[in-house]
Amino acid sequence: MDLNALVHGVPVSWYLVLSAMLFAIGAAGFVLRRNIITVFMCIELMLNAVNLTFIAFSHELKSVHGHIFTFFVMVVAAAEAAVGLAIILTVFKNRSTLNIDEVSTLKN
Amino acid sequence: MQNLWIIPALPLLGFLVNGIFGRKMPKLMVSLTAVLSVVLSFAYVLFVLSSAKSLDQPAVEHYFTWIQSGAFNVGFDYQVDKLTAIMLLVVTGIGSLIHIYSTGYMAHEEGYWRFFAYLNLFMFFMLNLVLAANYLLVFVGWEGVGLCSYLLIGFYFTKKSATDAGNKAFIVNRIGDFGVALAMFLIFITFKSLDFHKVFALAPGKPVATLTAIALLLLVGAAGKSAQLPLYVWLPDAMEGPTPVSALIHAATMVTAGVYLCARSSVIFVHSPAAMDTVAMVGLATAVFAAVIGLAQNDIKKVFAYSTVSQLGYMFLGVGVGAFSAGVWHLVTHAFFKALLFLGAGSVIHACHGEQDMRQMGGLRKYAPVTFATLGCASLAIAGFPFTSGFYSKDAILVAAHAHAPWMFWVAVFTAGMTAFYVWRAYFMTFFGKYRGHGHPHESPVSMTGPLVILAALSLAGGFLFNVPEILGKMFQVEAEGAEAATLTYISVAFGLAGIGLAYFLYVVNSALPDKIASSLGGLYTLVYNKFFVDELYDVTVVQPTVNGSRTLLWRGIEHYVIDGVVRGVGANALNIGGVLKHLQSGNIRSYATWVVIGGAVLLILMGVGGFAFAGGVR
Amino acid sequence: MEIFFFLLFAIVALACALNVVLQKHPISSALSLVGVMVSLAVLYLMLGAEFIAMAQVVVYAGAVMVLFIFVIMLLNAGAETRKGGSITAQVLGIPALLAFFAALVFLITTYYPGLSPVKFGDFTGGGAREIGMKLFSSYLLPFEVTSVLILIAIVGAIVLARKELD
Amino acid sequence: MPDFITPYLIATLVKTAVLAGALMTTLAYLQWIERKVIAHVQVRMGPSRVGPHGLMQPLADVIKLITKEGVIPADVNVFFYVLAPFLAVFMSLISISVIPFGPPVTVFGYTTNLSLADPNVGILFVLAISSMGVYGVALAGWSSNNKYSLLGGLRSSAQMISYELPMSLAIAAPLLMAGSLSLREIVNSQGGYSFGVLPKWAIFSGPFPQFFSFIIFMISAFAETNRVPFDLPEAENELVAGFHTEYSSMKFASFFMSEYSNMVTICCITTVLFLGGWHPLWPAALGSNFVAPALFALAGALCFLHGLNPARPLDRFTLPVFGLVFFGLAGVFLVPIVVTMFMPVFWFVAKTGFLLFVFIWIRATLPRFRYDQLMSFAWKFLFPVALLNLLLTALMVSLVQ
Repeated sequence: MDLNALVHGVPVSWYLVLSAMLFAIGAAGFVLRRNIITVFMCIELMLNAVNLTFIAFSHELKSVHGHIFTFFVMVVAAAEAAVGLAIILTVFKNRSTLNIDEVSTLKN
Repeated sequence: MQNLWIIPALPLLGFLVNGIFGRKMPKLMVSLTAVLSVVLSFAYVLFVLSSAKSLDQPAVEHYFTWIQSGAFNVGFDYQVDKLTAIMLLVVTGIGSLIHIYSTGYMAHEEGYWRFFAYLNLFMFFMLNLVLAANYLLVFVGWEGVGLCSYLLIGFYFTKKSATDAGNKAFIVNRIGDFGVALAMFLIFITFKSLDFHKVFALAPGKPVATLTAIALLLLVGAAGKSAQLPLYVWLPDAMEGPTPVSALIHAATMVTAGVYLCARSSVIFVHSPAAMDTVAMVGLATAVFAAVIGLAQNDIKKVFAYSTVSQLGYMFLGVGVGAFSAGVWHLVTHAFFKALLFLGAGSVIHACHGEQDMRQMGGLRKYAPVTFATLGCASLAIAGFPFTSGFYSKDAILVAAHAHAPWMFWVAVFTAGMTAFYVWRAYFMTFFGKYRGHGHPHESPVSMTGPLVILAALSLAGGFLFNVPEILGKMFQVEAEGAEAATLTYISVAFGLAGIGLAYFLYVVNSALPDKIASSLGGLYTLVYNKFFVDELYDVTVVQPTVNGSRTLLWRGIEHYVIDGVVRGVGANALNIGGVLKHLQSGNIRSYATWVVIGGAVLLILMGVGGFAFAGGVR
Repeated sequence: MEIFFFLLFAIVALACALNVVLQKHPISSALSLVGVMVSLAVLYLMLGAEFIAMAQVVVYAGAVMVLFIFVIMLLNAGAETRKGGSITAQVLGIPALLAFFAALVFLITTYYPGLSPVKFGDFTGGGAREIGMKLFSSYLLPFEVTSVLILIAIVGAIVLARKELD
Repeated sequence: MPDFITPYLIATLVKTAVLAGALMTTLAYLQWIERKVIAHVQVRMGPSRVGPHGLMQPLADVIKLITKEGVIPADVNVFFYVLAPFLAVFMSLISISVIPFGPPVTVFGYTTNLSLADPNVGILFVLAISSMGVYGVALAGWSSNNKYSLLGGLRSSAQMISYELPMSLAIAAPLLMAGSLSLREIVNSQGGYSFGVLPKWAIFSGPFPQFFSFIIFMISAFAETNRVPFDLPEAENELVAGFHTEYSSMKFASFFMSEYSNMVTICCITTVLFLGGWHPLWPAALGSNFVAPALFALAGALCFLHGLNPARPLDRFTLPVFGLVFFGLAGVFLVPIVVTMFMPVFWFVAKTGFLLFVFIWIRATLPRFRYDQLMSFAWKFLFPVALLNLLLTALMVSLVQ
């Protein structure tokens, strides 16, 4: 890596790698965490990582389409959070646990 | 911008209000909403047409891009030109009258709000159809009016015959719609667009074979919607619906959509002589065929239904011989007098407490004078009596047919005679002689007779008030209308008068004779009386094989042995494999997540190994 | 200048993201996630996405995460329990993640090394006006569909939450 | 001089210092003003012991709060307990940075805006920050491990989220008329006068005067800042003191600081959005530049008048001093250079000050809402009305264009 080049700005690939890292961390949380709310937050984290990729490529292509896509992702994420949290409330009420491993049957 | 969208939006609003709140609203509000939405729409049409500068060139209004997928770009566009203007006037004008009429006719029916909601929805789709500026939007209207027609035919859904008739109409129309869909595909492949102006601009340069294929496919659609041979069978059965529906949808507006489509696509048709000939032949054959069946029907609405089929055949004849404007002219005048005939028939049925068999009527001229007079005007018009509306338009078609091929003229003019005969037969059976039914017939309320009077005036004077060929002017490229031949006019009038005279002789002067003739004709009469057994024929050749074939081959054969066998085999194996794999389906979300991550990793690795084929596509 | 701010906020984002996963208590995770989102908003600003950056803060940090915190407070969710478990996740999880991440980074560095560097002010097409123009012309239908989606989500959430009451 | 010290950097530092000093002083004295105003509304004297007319009261309060023991209760979540007041103060102070106080001025040949920053999405920035303000309160309530605090925190979060919606909608309407999200552009779009006298402020003119929007915004602003009549999170008789029950000393004070800072910010935003920012009420040609000297002179004259008939012995000395100060200020505002540079700022501050007075006035006047009333008021009345107003505005704007 030519360090002098860094004076002219940050390479887009750095943003992409950052996004990949965030995504991987989010996925790790999804796989390893047991609290259903934390798992849900890790999903949001992954969505955010993907948004960063959209924005980075939007900058690279000098087009606004990536922003639009991010906008839609945000809106859908907001809707998803509302429904998801309502589901979590219901699950908690029915089973009085937030441990995702205990919520492993589809019966009753 | 003339805000054309307001025209269909008003009935849509009426539909929404009546459809959502109608159940709870008082009848007055329902009828007010329905009637007002259509009348306002009519008023707005008048406003648009009066404020339009010139209608020679279609003024396209783009509202938004509806579908965009690669090269496929369809906008939500409306346009208005002279053809559309005429259709708009007919649809909203007649529609308004029939809405008013319906408030009286349907006053005591269950599901009053439902009826008006459907009727408004129909108006919306019909207006969408005539306003559309591309084929796909036309198709939306096309399907929509089919849907409303189905809903309204089956309006009395507790009656098996009504729901059957609705199904029949729907299924038969599907065949036609299939044709239209194929035609659209072909149009898009050929022209890379579905917009009218683009298609018509490019049409002259395309190979004749392609244009013929498009035109014939469109004809299939038009034949389905406009009840032409061989797809006419649904229309007579459609009379199961309420009479205003028969008048509006199955006489005045929807069934003419096929004619409209042909006239709209005239550019494609004129470049394909073969297709034009097919259209003319189909039209002529339908006209004759339906007229013959009409001779022997006893149900008053059936008589008019077959006459509708026959008159539609006329319009196709006009279109087929190149006289598009004559065809459209007949469309307009037919809308006047056939709507009137049906509304009059409705009034008669209303008068006779729901009786539809003409053998149970008679002598009604004393009981229902207004109906008697107005229906007389309509009958004169359909018989082509001089200077009534039907006279002008029919004459224009006949002259054009003569210029195209003299034999067509003779067949058509003979059919005109038959038309005059059976319509007047119905007229005489209904209004002359002694009353043969039960109860006391009575005249209908003003809300029903009012539209009758207006339509009667239009039937009489509509011909020279709306000189459609003059209005349309140079709209169509080829106008094959021959020189005005007075002789031809005399012949057609003579045939018409002869038909009326024969009917008078047989059903008023000597009313015992028809039965004798019928019995002497024997088998032939039976054949005609049973509508040439076409329905039975279709039943044996198409419906039964389909149903039985499905039952035996598809159900017992393929479904039972092949598919079920495969499924059972898969099931049995799945059980074994599942025994191994069930450990994967732990119900544990984290396990699933792990598998997703593994899958993602494998996918990425494969992409890396595969050289990431789309890497070059970034720039 | 750019490199300094990028590294600063990238490190903050990564630290917060790690914190999301590592913290025992959900409320700590939630607040760390807010940190990630705000740092990402700053990175968006550097990429010229003014509107999205603000929307990120308003929608994610200001609405979605408040909802999370609300639910956590409402359920009084404590640190997570360790009961039951997925052998698959424990055995295969970490290797799969590492493979996934390694493949991703390999692909990025192999195929996107030469992209132009990001300099603040290079791209100014991310304002509200540009996004609004696009949103209400080319993306009108998706936009309207999204509004329907939100409506459905609202109704769904209310139905689910009401069930919780009785 | 190193090359990174640019005029821009110096100007920004100076502006930051001035703004921070002014804001902090304002916050401190806002408390004093509020107490005084409420006292006078209730026909009392208000603070009068520390310094003349209690003018040193804020200083005394600060010293008291700083020197008090900062108790950290036993079962709290220490990290969040400490973090919460910081968050609250931070979020309330930061949005002042995008407020434009006046048109660009030129000092020593360097032209700079009278605002710290002027992002293109300024108003969105303000909304974003204000939406983050919930965290301080919610966290304070939760981390205190006290059910009253928790209830207060939940209440305030719910209230702030609910009232953010009508507030955003009310903001959107003037934005439609201005056609920009930049606060400076919004103020610029309200410059000028129709018929020569009526200012083109959003509240008065445009295709659809934003009067309703203004009212809705003000009501939401009361709720957003947790002020009376929407001060449920700190309803003493129900919740002890709400989310800050467990707080003491400077941490306790920071919540108050954030409340007053929020008030100042939101009044500035109101001024920018609806009251034409720094544009005077009537044109300078008709003498609006003399409003400031006249007001100060009037204040000075009043001080002298009261100094002649002192209510208390000390007033005989203090009031004439204040009178002289006011006369001096009046004189300063007659100097041409001051007029060109600071007259807009005067107008901005005057409008903001008036709005702040309205806040205090309302606090002295109205009783508190019940919680269900508060919620149904936001969702069933304010929100639909704001939506309707937005629709009407959009209609009128599109018709005019």
